[in-house]
Amino acid sequence: MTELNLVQAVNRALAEAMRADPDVLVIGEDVGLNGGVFRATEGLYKEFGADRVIDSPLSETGIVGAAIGMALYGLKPVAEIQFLDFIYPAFDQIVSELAKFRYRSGGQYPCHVVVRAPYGGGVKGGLYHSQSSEAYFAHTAGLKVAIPSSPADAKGLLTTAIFDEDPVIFLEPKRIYRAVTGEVPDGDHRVPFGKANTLRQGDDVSVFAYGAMIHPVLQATDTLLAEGISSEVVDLRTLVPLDEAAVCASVEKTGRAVIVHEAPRTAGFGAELAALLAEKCLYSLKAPVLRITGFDTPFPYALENLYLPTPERIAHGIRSTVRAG
Amino acid sequence: MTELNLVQAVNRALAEAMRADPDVLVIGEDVGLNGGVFRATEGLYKEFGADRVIDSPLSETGIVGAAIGMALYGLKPVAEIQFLDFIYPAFDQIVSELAKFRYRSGGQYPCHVVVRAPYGGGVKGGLYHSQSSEAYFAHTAGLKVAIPSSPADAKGLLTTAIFDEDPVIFLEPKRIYRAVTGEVPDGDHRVPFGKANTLRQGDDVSVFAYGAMIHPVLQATDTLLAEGISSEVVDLRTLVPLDEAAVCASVEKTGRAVIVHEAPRTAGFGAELAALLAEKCLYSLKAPVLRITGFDTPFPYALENLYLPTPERIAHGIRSTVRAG
Amino acid sequence: MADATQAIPSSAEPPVRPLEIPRLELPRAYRTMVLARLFDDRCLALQRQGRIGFYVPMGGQEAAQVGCTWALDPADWLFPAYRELGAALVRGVPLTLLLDQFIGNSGDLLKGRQMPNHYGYPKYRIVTGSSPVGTQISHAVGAAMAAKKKGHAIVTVPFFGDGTTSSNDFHAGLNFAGVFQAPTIFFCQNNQWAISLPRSRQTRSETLADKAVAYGIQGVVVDGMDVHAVYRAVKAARDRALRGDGPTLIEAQVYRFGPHSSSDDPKRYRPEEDLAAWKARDPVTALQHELLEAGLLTAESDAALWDAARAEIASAIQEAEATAPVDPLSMFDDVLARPTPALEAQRAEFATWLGQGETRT
Amino acid sequence: MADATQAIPSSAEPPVRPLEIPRLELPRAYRTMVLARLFDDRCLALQRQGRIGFYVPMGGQEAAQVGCTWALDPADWLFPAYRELGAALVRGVPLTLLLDQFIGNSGDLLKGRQMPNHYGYPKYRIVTGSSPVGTQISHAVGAAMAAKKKGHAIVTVPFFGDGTTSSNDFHAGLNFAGVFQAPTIFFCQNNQWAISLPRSRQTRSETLADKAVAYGIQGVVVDGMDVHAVYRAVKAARDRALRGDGPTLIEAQVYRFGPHSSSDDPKRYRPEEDLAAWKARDPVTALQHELLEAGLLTAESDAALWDAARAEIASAIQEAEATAPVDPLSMFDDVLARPTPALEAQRAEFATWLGQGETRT
Ligand SMILES: Cc1ncc(C[n+]2csc(CCOP(=O)(O)OP(=O)(O)O)c2C)c(N)n1
Ligand SMILES: Cc1ncc(C[n+]2csc(CCOP(=O)(O)OP(=O)(O)O)c2C)c(N)n1
Ligand SMILES: [Mg+2]
Ligand SMILES: [Mg+2]
Repeated sequence: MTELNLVQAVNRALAEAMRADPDVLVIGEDVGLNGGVFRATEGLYKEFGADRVIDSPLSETGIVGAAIGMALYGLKPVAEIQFLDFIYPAFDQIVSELAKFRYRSGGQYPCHVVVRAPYGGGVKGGLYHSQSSEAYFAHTAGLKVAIPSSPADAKGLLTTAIFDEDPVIFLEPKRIYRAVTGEVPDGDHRVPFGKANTLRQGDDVSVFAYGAMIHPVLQATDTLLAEGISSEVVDLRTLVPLDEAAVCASVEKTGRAVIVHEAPRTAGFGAELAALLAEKCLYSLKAPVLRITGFDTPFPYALENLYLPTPERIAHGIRSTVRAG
Repeated sequence: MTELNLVQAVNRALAEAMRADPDVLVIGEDVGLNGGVFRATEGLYKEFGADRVIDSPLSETGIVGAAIGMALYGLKPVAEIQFLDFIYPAFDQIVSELAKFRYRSGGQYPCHVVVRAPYGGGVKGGLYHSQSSEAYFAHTAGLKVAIPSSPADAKGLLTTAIFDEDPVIFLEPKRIYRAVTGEVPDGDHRVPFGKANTLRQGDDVSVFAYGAMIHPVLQATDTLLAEGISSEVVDLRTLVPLDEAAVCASVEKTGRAVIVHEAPRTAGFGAELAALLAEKCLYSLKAPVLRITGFDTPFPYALENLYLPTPERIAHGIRSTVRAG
Repeated sequence: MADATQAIPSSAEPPVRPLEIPRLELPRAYRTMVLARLFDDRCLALQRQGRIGFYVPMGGQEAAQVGCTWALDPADWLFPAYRELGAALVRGVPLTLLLDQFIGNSGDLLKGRQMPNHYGYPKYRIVTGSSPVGTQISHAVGAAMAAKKKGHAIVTVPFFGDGTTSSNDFHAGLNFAGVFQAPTIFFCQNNQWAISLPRSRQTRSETLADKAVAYGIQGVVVDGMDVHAVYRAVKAARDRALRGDGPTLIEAQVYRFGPHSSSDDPKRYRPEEDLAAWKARDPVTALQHELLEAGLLTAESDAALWDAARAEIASAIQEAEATAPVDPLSMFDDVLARPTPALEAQRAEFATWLGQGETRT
Repeated sequence: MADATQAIPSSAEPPVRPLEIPRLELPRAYRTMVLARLFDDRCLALQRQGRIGFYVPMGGQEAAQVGCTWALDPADWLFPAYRELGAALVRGVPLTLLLDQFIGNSGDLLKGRQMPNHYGYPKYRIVTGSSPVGTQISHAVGAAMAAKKKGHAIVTVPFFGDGTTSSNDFHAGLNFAGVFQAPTIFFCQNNQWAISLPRSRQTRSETLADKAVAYGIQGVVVDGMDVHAVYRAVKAARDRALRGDGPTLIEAQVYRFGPHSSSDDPKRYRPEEDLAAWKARDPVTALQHELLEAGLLTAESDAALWDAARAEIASAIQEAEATAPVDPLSMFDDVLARPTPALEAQRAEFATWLGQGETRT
């Protein structure tokens, strides 16, 4: 075990995977000498050289397109998109190509690329350095979507992603890159996909979240405990595959559900969770499902702290859900 | 009134808007001499010339990017994307630029572009000529999303779109471009955004759909009427703005909801509808909400008729929902 | 993916003029062009008869495709667009396998997932294409970078049209190839049209090969109706790439004799005279005359060759049309290596529903 | 958007040498460069002090930006990236307005929505930029096509860096401009770096201006440290565009003196010697010496000019920092012309919640 922050854990996962397997490589903007703008690839260039830590021209289209070609040829590329907000030039490659290669070829051409991107708000990044667009990828059949909320999960989920057989969109909550530290297992630590992590057991309400939002959620539920409200906090870890069983089991137990994410509400991933409950757990629900989310606006700059769900707003929502029925 | 099919109604809307306002123009691939690969722009090149019916190079990035620039300068461009499946090279322009210009400029730069695209399955188009990706756009704050299900709505909604102040993603169900005909009002016919159309009144179950799916839904509900099941069929017409009031009112009346769309289920627009019900109408729901949708796979070629919801599969779903509670 | 077939039989003849198609291989190259011509025509006819759902013909581009692929090694990777029947035939893809794909039956290795023409097979080093144009270009560059890293002496070859030079991936792919000196040959078949848009309206650059300047790589214009010229250009580009001297953009100037696809009507936009002028330079006829003159073909052997090709096609069609349809539940496979719980449930539910035997459309 | 200010005062002096900056305008151009230099340095300092959240400095690019914008008409539309302070100052955007944007206060016409540097104002014909690089290039082309269609004799000018030549919109925008002969001047400031990637690793083309060949348009390399050279190139390009002779790609070769942004540490990747060599050609100093020699400036008037600029900056900072913060509920405005029912409800709920006075982070 080593105490690391989240971005160090990402770095550790990359370094160890690259040591373990010569086919693993990193490609992206400023990932080389500069070590990535968030230092996620710090030290890799020195250790593995320009052939495996590839500083690319300024083209996300090219980064993902080339990574797909490398994967087809048997390498295991990890592409870094500098901010998730800049993934759209690669959207065609991701949605039309990466997600569909295995299917369209009848399984002849699996295409395993990991696309890593720092995402989410809370760093004074405004419209274009703050977005949470996980729903686009979750809706795209053929992709897996993983989002760690702790350093240990960052290493464990990223290692799983790198040695998976499928394309993975790996979203790193940059707001907690350095703000959150924790013990991280040494060596080949893997966290399986599709297994949610119940961070708090509780009886009155289930709270579903992922990524950076886990932390204000825990602050809120810890506060509410003093008020006598017992929340079960479930960290989804991967949106695809989704641990439907854990989601349903929790709500069958508590009878109430609150969903928290930073992305705008309309057609966000929270909608999928609420829909799942409306389909599979309707008779267990004692109160309306509540989504506490970013608003249906682009991400604002000056007011980001009002835009993002806070412990207070989350606590308020949980409280009213528990009171509702 | 004139009897037209859906693509003729689109063509009529374009021609009349262009006659009414010299700032309206059309830009896209093969929209000129060729009249569009589906003939939506037939005759326009001849009537309005190359300056207003612009055959563009093969770049959706350029089509939408240039259209945005034209809109900023005060024109009203209608961009055609040849198939919705080919919109992804323009995704950055749509999500980062078109959707955010008004907001990011504090209202100084509204940006009104209509992006038209034929969409959906049923034409033997396989993975890349069949997609329904409306959820991506519905999740993107700053865009409106309109989808007609009849020739009259095609003309009325498109005319509204062209003279709106906001960017509109206008999705045309190509499967019924010619298969569906109907009376279309002559002259300046506009269908307001945000007003759903209740096509059938009913008591036992509410069925929500849009676009091409309206037709198998009506087939199914008409069949079920003979079995004594009375369905209320609500055509949403615009996903953004969504007529939440109509959705809730219908379910408060019937107590049951079935949602039908072609897109894959996970995080599709149906999830938003189900979430809305789980939030706002929980206590009215007598049975689990059911989504009848495309499967969580890319769109297949040979088996598309099994992939797409059929009247039989829809009827089966409605029947089991009514029996469930 | 280690089982590439030796689609181009190695010739006993020593390579005296290394940039020329060996003389003894010419009849086989000609036969491949004839087969492409006949099979292509026949497939468009099958589409017209409703026996396949869609078709993208390649008539006029036989010399470009066969000349290019002939100059390559079977281990080189091809990244076709959708019009590269000639390349597939050089690689030895069986007609039946192609037809299985066009029909989307249970013999289709793509499992009926894609529209006709979008085939690809690891065995033949042909990567399955998609419909969005250009995306294969950067894949080819990535694969070339990977091959170089692994020390494999191969090149990758993306095929694309004049219109596709406007795509995002053309720009990204060529730029990456220049920067990383990827062993890639960008094979642009300028057939003068992108559906209805003529070459002159696609871009104002003088030639498409000129665009190589923007990436600091070699650009070459070649007469795509001349199989020898194409072969030479590709062979030289391949040598250069493997010497480590970088990628090449080749513009093969050809003409699309038919419609853009079975959905297109070129009469709406294309002047008849243009077509006639180019048809006068039909690449199949040109090679036929050359071989007859060179004594590598006689009127009789030629007639026999065409007949044999026709017979081969007829029997392949018969075989493919007799093959069973694809299994409905296979639709749920291959999304990921293992299905998500959601998809698993959808599959199970659908299987039950199918089993109920209710009327299905 | 019909209220463009006359930011460049028209000179009484007749244009004897139409491609040169009129002699009497030079002191004003110099003053603008000095103001840009001082204000830019000061803003980076404000960021270091936590008084603004982020900053993108432009030191080293003063001559390029001022020279370019000086050669334009106030009615011409600018599409900046994020580093174009010099252009904004030529257009006469008040320092306070810029600072309001950097702070995101209630004086910010962008309503606190964007990170610093992403300002834009119809009044000054400066379009609000976004962060994704390159997207403004095709906007500029579309706007130019629109202006041409409306018969307005203006040009549009997208600004972008060397790295941005790799973007999708560079390719699409220049190609459209070539095909439609849009009156656009593509003003590329090659400051030798895209964050940590040097120009030589961005693309293998010999110059960036060479890329114009790919689009059949004019390409020009110019010394971006020389305000006269830049002015001449832009003036000539503008004349050409308005004559109907098409767009121009101008590569102004400059150097970024500071970090990429306030988040960047160039010591990690940039050789000190390079910086020193370029600093020896500091464009502000160069023009200073020239004006002193030409007698258009004296040591005293120069000192006064610098002092006045410093005072102007200090008072603007004071004013902007005293301006009230942005209204929380304004966050919900301007998504669409009118909010959707969903957003309306979110706003109402949030307003209630704010009114409850619970602790907020
Ligand atoms: C991104 C994208 N946009 C539009 C289309 C529709 N489309 C299919 S082929 C084609 C023209 C391609 O022209 P070219 O590159 O010259 O190839 P050719 O068909 O002539 O061989 C177009 C516009 C597409 N397939 N992909
Ligand atoms: C699409 C996109 N990808 C990545 C980034 C992150 N980024 C911001 S500026 C920059 C470098 C831009 O270099 P250049 O075009 O030379 O402009 P300069 O900053 O040097 O003026 C990068 C990679 C971005 N803004 N947009
Ligand atoms: Mg072509
Ligand atoms: Mg730069």
